[in-house]
Amino acid sequence: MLHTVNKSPFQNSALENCLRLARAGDVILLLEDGVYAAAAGTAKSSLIEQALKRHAVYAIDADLKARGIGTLIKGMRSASYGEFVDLVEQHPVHAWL
Amino acid sequence: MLHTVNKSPFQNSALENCLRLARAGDVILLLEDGVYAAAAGTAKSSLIEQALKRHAVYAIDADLKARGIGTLIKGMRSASYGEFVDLVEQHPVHAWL
Amino acid sequence: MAGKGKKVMVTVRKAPHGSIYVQEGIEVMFIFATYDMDLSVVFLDDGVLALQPGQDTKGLGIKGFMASLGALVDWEVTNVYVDRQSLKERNIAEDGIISIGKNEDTDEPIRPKVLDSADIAAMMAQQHSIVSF
Amino acid sequence: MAGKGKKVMVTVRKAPHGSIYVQEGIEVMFIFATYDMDLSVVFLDDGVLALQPGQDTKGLGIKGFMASLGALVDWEVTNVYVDRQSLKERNIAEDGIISIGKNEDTDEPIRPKVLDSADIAAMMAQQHSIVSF
Amino acid sequence: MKLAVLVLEGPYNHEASDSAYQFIQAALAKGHTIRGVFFYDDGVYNATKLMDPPQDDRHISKRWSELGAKGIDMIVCVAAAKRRGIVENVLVPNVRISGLGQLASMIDESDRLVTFGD
Amino acid sequence: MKLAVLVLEGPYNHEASDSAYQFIQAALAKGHTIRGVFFYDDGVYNATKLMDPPQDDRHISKRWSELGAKGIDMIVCVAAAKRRGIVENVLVPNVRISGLGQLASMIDESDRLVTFGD
Repeated sequence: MLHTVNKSPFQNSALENCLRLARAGDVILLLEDGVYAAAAGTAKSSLIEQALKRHAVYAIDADLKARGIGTLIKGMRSASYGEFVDLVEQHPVHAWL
Repeated sequence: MLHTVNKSPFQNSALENCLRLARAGDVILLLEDGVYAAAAGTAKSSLIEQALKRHAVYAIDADLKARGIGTLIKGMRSASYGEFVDLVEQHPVHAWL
Repeated sequence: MAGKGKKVMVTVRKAPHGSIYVQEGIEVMFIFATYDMDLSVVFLDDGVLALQPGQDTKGLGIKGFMASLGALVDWEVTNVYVDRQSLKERNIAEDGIISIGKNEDTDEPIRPKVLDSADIAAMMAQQHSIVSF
Repeated sequence: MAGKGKKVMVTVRKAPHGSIYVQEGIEVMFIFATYDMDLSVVFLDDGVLALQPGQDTKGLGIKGFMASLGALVDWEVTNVYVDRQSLKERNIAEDGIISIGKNEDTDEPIRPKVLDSADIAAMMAQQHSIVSF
Repeated sequence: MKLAVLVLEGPYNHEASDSAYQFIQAALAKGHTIRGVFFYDDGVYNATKLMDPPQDDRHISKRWSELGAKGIDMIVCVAAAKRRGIVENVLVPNVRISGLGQLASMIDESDRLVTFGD
Repeated sequence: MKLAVLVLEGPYNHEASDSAYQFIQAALAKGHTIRGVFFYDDGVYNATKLMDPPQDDRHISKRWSELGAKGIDMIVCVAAAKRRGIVENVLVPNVRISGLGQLASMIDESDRLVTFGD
């Protein structure tokens, strides 16, 4: 499965909710304000650091750039919208709105 | 000051953000989905239990009823919209949207 | 109809009344139930708050949707689940959640079935599509 | 004009780009600065993310508002503050936040002033009105 | 007391506009004055006369229009409205479009500002 | 693959409709088929031709209309639209109003559903 998360982890529990249900091997895609979870060294970085042990985690490149997020958590991958499409082709999607 | 919080404490950090800044003696008013913080015995009840040591805390009665919240945290008061108006008369307001 | 079409799930994760998502989610359930799909509904996270008993929205000047939720089974929305941990965190008793219909024979109330997160996750993984609110 | 009218504060607590609140908050600052009020602006919680350097929204197909933020001082929005703890939690260096204008004499960049939460709370308590985004 | 009310969210989708309405009714019942209601962000959608809710539901723009008929200044922000397609000829009666400066004036001429949003 | 796209938030206020648009452009560029785009909740506001954003900003309803002109089925939910004042004569070209059943059909006839909202 592909799980999309579009909320800031500092303000909203969507990412935590997602990670509680996601099964090992599921893929997580961060987009919109969700990409703030991809930044290294923040008070919420541990969420993704833990998630990376069980999941591939992507963040939309254009959303990272828009927010000036330079240093990603090690193991995070950035994805273009085209790669987002590829992920959707490979997995059914649940949006954690 | 009067601080209004209208977000569910399970989903959003608005109440925690508010309590971090609110000064002793400030009044907190919960409304809309914010009133879920007033329910006793939940995983988030401790937020208001702690807050009550420094603040008077109100929750809009109509919002509590709409959500079926019966048992309030001890010390919580419910308020009509009319009492909300009285609180506004007594204090300038910051809405923690 | 409990059709044999594609597996489609509706998830409800937002709290009721502060926003319209739960209500518009219910409208989706009602319509989808009339289509040939294998429909399931899951309440989790703040969505379980919609199942709290005794909700009365009159004081807000809005009709609310408790009547609709109570009629899900009548509308053939029968595979309805709720996440155990979400209920627990919100201090909602599993046997106290609202009923979504009645058993035609025994007149017993039918409630959403309480499941562990792992069961919900497994069910989610089997879906063709998931609509989330 | 840095008028001597009523004390009015604009607080920005939401993250930029995922929603329009920061942008429409900036529009409020620009207009309010032309009125006779004692205006202050506070970025806190996710609002501090608007001050992160290097934001470039081209890839989203939107103009963004970094140019506006960089011109706050030109528009006489001069009392601009940011919460220290919010920056820290988000790993944004205090001396790395974007500038909101330049000192006319020295050409030095002017940045929002970093304050402790207690100072912000004290300032908040003195306001006639607070508009929050 | 004299009150300014700011509404930042659209009708039906969020409770904000209902809360604002209930608050205003309570304030009027207590004899307070509403200096004005300002609609900003998605709040501008509150003013469209084209909304047509189910018969057993409240009609939100009509309620605002009725408050306007009582003499309360009901203002929709022009910039927020333009971008969202709220134009002069879709407004309910007793609501007008104007600039953010009106919000500044409303605040200046009120004892309190109360904000309802998301 | 054949895709159904669901948009739940209004234009400008949330990034959802921008993300949906970028996603669809990328899918088309890769040769996939968009079975349809369904606008629900505040998403119905995406379809109004009355929006008039600043000249240097994107025109969101025009973009959707252009996708409609390419033959993509663009549908606004009738119930959500009625309550929000989105009616036939404010729609941009190439977008139509219909019921939630169309969303069911779209899902049934697609390989994947992708949802953008708040």
